[in-house]
Amino acid sequence: MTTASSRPAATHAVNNEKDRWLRAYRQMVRIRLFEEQVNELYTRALMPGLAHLYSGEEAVAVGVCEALNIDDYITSTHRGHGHCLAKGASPDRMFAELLGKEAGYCRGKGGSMHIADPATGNLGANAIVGGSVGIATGAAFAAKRLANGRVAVCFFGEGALGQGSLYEVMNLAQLWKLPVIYVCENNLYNEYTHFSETTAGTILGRAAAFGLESAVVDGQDVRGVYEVATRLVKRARSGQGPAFLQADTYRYSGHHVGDINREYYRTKQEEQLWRIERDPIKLHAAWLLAQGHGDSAELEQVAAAARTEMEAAVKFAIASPYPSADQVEQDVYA
Amino acid sequence: MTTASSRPAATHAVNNEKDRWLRAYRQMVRIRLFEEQVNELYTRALMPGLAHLYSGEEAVAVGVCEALNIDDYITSTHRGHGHCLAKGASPDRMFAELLGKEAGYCRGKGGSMHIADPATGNLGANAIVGGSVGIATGAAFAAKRLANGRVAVCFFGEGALGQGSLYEVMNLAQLWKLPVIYVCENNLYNEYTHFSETTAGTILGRAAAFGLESAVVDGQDVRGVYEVATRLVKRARSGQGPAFLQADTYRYSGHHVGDINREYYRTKQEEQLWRIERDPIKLHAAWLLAQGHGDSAELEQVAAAARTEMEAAVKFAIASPYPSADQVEQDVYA
Amino acid sequence: MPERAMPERELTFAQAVREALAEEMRRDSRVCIFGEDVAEAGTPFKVLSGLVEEFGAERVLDTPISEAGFTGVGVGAAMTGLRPVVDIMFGDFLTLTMDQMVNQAAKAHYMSGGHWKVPMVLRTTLGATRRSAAQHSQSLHAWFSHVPGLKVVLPSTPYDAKGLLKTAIRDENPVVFFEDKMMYKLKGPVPAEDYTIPLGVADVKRVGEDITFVATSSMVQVALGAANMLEKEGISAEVVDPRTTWPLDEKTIIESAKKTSRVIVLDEGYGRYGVTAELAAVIAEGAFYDLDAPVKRMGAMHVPIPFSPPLEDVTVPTEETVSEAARRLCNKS
Amino acid sequence: MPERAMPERELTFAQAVREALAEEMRRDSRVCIFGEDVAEAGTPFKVLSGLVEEFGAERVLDTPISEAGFTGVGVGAAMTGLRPVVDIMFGDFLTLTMDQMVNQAAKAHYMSGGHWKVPMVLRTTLGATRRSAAQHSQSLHAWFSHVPGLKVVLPSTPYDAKGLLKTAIRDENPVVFFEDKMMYKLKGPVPAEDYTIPLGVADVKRVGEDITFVATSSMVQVALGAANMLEKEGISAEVVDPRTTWPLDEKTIIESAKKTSRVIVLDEGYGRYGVTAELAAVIAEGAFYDLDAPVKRMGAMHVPIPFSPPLEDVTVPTEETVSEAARRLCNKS
Ligand SMILES: Cc1ncc(C[n+]2csc(CCOP(=O)(O)OP(=O)(O)O)c2C)c(N)n1
Ligand SMILES: Cc1ncc(C[n+]2csc(CCOP(=O)(O)OP(=O)(O)O)c2C)c(N)n1
Ligand SMILES: [Mg+2]
Ligand SMILES: [Mg+2]
Repeated sequence: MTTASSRPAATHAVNNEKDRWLRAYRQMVRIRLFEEQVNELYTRALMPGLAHLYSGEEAVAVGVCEALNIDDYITSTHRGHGHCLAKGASPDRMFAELLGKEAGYCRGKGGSMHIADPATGNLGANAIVGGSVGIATGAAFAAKRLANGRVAVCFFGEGALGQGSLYEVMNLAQLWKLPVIYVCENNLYNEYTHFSETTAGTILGRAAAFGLESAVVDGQDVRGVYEVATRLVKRARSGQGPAFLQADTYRYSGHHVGDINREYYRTKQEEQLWRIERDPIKLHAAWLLAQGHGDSAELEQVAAAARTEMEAAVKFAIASPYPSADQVEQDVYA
Repeated sequence: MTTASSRPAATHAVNNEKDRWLRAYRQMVRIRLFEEQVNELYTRALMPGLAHLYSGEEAVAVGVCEALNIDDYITSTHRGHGHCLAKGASPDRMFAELLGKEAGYCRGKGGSMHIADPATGNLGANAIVGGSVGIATGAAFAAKRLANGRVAVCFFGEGALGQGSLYEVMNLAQLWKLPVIYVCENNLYNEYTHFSETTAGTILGRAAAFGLESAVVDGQDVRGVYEVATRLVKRARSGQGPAFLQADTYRYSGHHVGDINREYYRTKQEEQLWRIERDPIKLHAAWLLAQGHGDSAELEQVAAAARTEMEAAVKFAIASPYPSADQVEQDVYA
Repeated sequence: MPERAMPERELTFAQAVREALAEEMRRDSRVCIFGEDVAEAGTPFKVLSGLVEEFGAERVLDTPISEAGFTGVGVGAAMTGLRPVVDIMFGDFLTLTMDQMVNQAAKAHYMSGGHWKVPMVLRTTLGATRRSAAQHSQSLHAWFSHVPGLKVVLPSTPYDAKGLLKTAIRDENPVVFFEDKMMYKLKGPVPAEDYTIPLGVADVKRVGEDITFVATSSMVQVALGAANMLEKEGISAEVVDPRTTWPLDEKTIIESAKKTSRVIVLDEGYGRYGVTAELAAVIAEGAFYDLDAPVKRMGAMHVPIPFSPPLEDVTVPTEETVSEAARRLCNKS
Repeated sequence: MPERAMPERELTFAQAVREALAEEMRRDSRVCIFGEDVAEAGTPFKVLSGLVEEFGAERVLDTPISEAGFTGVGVGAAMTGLRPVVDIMFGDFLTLTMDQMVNQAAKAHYMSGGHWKVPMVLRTTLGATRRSAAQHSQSLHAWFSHVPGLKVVLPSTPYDAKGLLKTAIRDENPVVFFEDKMMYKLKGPVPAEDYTIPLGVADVKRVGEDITFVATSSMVQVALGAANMLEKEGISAEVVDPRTTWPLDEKTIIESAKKTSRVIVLDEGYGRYGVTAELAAVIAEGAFYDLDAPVKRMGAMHVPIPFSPPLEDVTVPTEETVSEAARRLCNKS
């Protein structure tokens, strides 16, 4: 069900700059609109459990995944819808998964925090903070050993810097020169706590200590993210080893959809500032217009198409059946 | 049973430089002779199990512990006899523990890898590599909260740099400004593997990444170790936070007493080089003589006394009874 | 002040936990709390709301997301004069604390020949049916119950939660305290005055004659509901709550089994190599000559907990499945 | 070549393990090994000696002391085309791998709706009496047996070790493989030709009539020794070795219990909430109407393993204590 348009760019012929950056725009808009639907489903009590929205951080997933091939690997987090879409998953099967339906990517067994998709190299979202750092590193190990030219990208929030296993695998990756890129999405908060209260020293220093190539990038600038990611991916693919990318960004909504009253840990002003002045979609739109890569009508058209796509996908998911209860004991063992 | 002479210097009046450095000499010699007895006990099949000798590394434990008070805390490792003695434990009860006797520090329940002694602030040796990093940090947390002016020293081998929990607690210690000093004894080998094969990047970079004050010192130079340790301890005690000390050193013997054939992982030449040119006891003796802090006879006297002490301690241990079998179920719960 | 009859006070399970902590923190300045988002946020479950305001940021500390690290800090702090209460948000994250709890906390007293003590409490959660999927729904208390040196507490009511938590904090040993996430809003009577409940004493939550339910934590409420259903059908069920899996009050459990001759053991963890196995084995041995039928074990289905509601709902025993099993055991279905 | 009668070949347990690995590595280039000191050192137990020489440093890799990290690497590598055999030197260090094994390896297949597979083997050790004290003597296999998604193997002879390890490597699921450290030098017949042993099939190691010993790993040898002692006294003991705690061959175990009516279950892990609990519960249920006496459980004494020889020696069942328990159960003491 993966649509051609949803695949990462690198596997497609991108004829020119304009195409590339319009694609990036479309991908970011799709993620934003996907998340708006998720919030709607939650508010209307149509979605079981909770979800962690990626709105505000779109440029990170899109900038990185546009630098990847379809068969490159990613691992994702509890805040994983953006990575999943950016890597090429279909919103219909994603929504179906979020509603626990059989048509979902995990046949309803995974839900929002566990979407996985071999067809797009998605090794899975992970509800354990830092839980996938070993998996991504292992995928890079396999890629190197099998010499299949793939790279692995490990997405995680800055909260995962608290998990010691990250340092264990960065050490290994550097010793073994594995093609893995650790992408730290620094959205300033670990749940309800500002990262400065949980993070001593510096973020890049954590990677440098293990000898990893490292870089920091404005995570609201999709072109900037793409550029650095492309360099690090190329480097990894050519056998020069792992890298660490810090992308500074912000989540617009609560930690999860139910986190409504946030004033005790961050101000409305701060939120407004990011939404108004640092929105990755607005910033990119302005650039596209300034470059003459499209006009307002064209961009509105992209958004309209994405809206239609997401509405149809939600409809599909709602109409889909639940798995039958006897499926509960399937897939425990392969 | 702790003898006055075995206590760390800082709790004693050390009248002058000469006293201080003669004490340091004596402590190193005591450790060396203790370990020789251990090897002997093993060879004569009098000791159950194995032991990891500290010979060659004496200047680290002594240099650091001489900078501590008797009620400061230490945590130690599988290679822990040196730390234990340097912090003030009595050899008789240590040997008794190594032989599994009731008079041992742990009533025979711990053995070589678990000697602990509240009277000298020894929170325990630990057979899990990196297993005590949390404990030392917790002791520093308690010291800060109780404002009792104590500091905690966490000894570990460079192999423990592989354990992620070290980075977790260094982060915490720096955030909370805890009086803890992480002492990394870099003796070049993790068991049978050279540390360069297991350690990417740099050692000090690992501490700097978390904002810790850090320093490297020649671990064969007891005065150098003492000097830096004194500075870091003072800093920690006055509330300026944690520190990391890398001490470069070497273990003369095998990883454990049974590791006899070592050529496949290190050369005899390398061993000889350290033993002959870099021996901490010889180096310090030469300095003492050069400074006129004693003559050969005095130093030989120190060694003779230590030898007598160790022989008596071994005798004590051998003559001591085993715990009775009914003690096996005691001390599971307090 | 003149005495007067007070209406029985009701608290939720979460309030009972909070009150226990607040009272112990007032009583003993060595008690402190740390974990992720425990301070201003009061945990995602809001169980600790208000504590940082009363006791300050020196005694209620937010940590980085470093379960292994701060659990280890708890062990060391407990050895050196504090009485830390370490908060592990979801019981699923206990996986990260196993070395500190099992190789350090549980063994320090014994390995040191009784010289060091580790008076710490590890508070965490268990339970499924919250639509949280496989990594946020586990009940892993069997692992800790397996380890000498640890005590394991599983309260099933607000009253028990408060009394047992206070005892756990005062205990000289490492205690792992499991709270069912789904029970936080459950209300029940909790007296205002100070009380504690000893560890290792089971509570007969309901007296009955025909069948015994030995149930823990969340399953106690399910057992009580099933007992009510069965009552109407003329089956009288006794509900025994061990309250702690270690120490385990074998005597009370076995006595009830001997009395009724039929037993169902209920625990929300996986049965296999889990709590129901131990309880069933203890009963099968202790009441060997009195049982009319094999002990029936009911626990989480042996699958990772699925997200999808119709799947998740069948993984955990319910009043219906329990009463049906009871009917069958009593030959009444 | 003409056929001729070959003398039965004997290997030690360690050699059998090594041969299984070498054969599978020759057969399948995806198989690789990593862990601490597995290459030139061939592990501290020398079990892997020679493998790096044959297969090279790309397939036999020394790691840093990072059990959590490299176990996670194993999970990811298994998902993406390799068949890693991860080496955890002492079973006590499994504490550090729990998150990767339980929250990741065990669940990836299910959580992904069957899309990803994790064909990895975690090899490790168990067993006490080596004078290694509390942090190097544990037998923690009950924890993994409790977790759906994992398989758990406990070979008790060189023959079983080789056949089961080959099967484990070919299995599409994460398998935890426990080797008793004290058994590495045990010799036994191992045919030279390729063979595998299915997981989930118990082996009757000795046929008997009066009593059944259900024993795992190290305890199989103890049970066999006890059976020999009892033989002379006219008590005929059957020894059943489940070989895998999950999947578990309940049928063979229950049949033997029904036949002899008396059972002792033996496992070197702690009994409480452990393997003997599950086995006892399964037998008590399955052979309920045939048992003449309660199932007797024997395992490690519920204490951290002490260092001192006279203390350590009483923590583990021996031929003497087992045969004495059997006599009592058969009313012959
Ligand atoms: C090991 C573990 N500890 C705690 C949690 C609970 N938790 C879920 S998300 C989260 C915060 C994560 O922050 P960050 O990594 O910055 O990601 P973000 O939510 O900001 O994207 C926490 C503590 C968890 N899921 N896993
Ligand atoms: C968690 C853990 N993994 C592995 C081991 C086995 N082991 C014991 S000592 C050792 C090497 C330690 O090297 P290092 O930390 O440098 O200390 P050294 O022996 O050199 O003093 C290893 C791997 C262990 N005890 N604990
Ligand atoms: Mg964040
Ligand atoms: Mg070393």
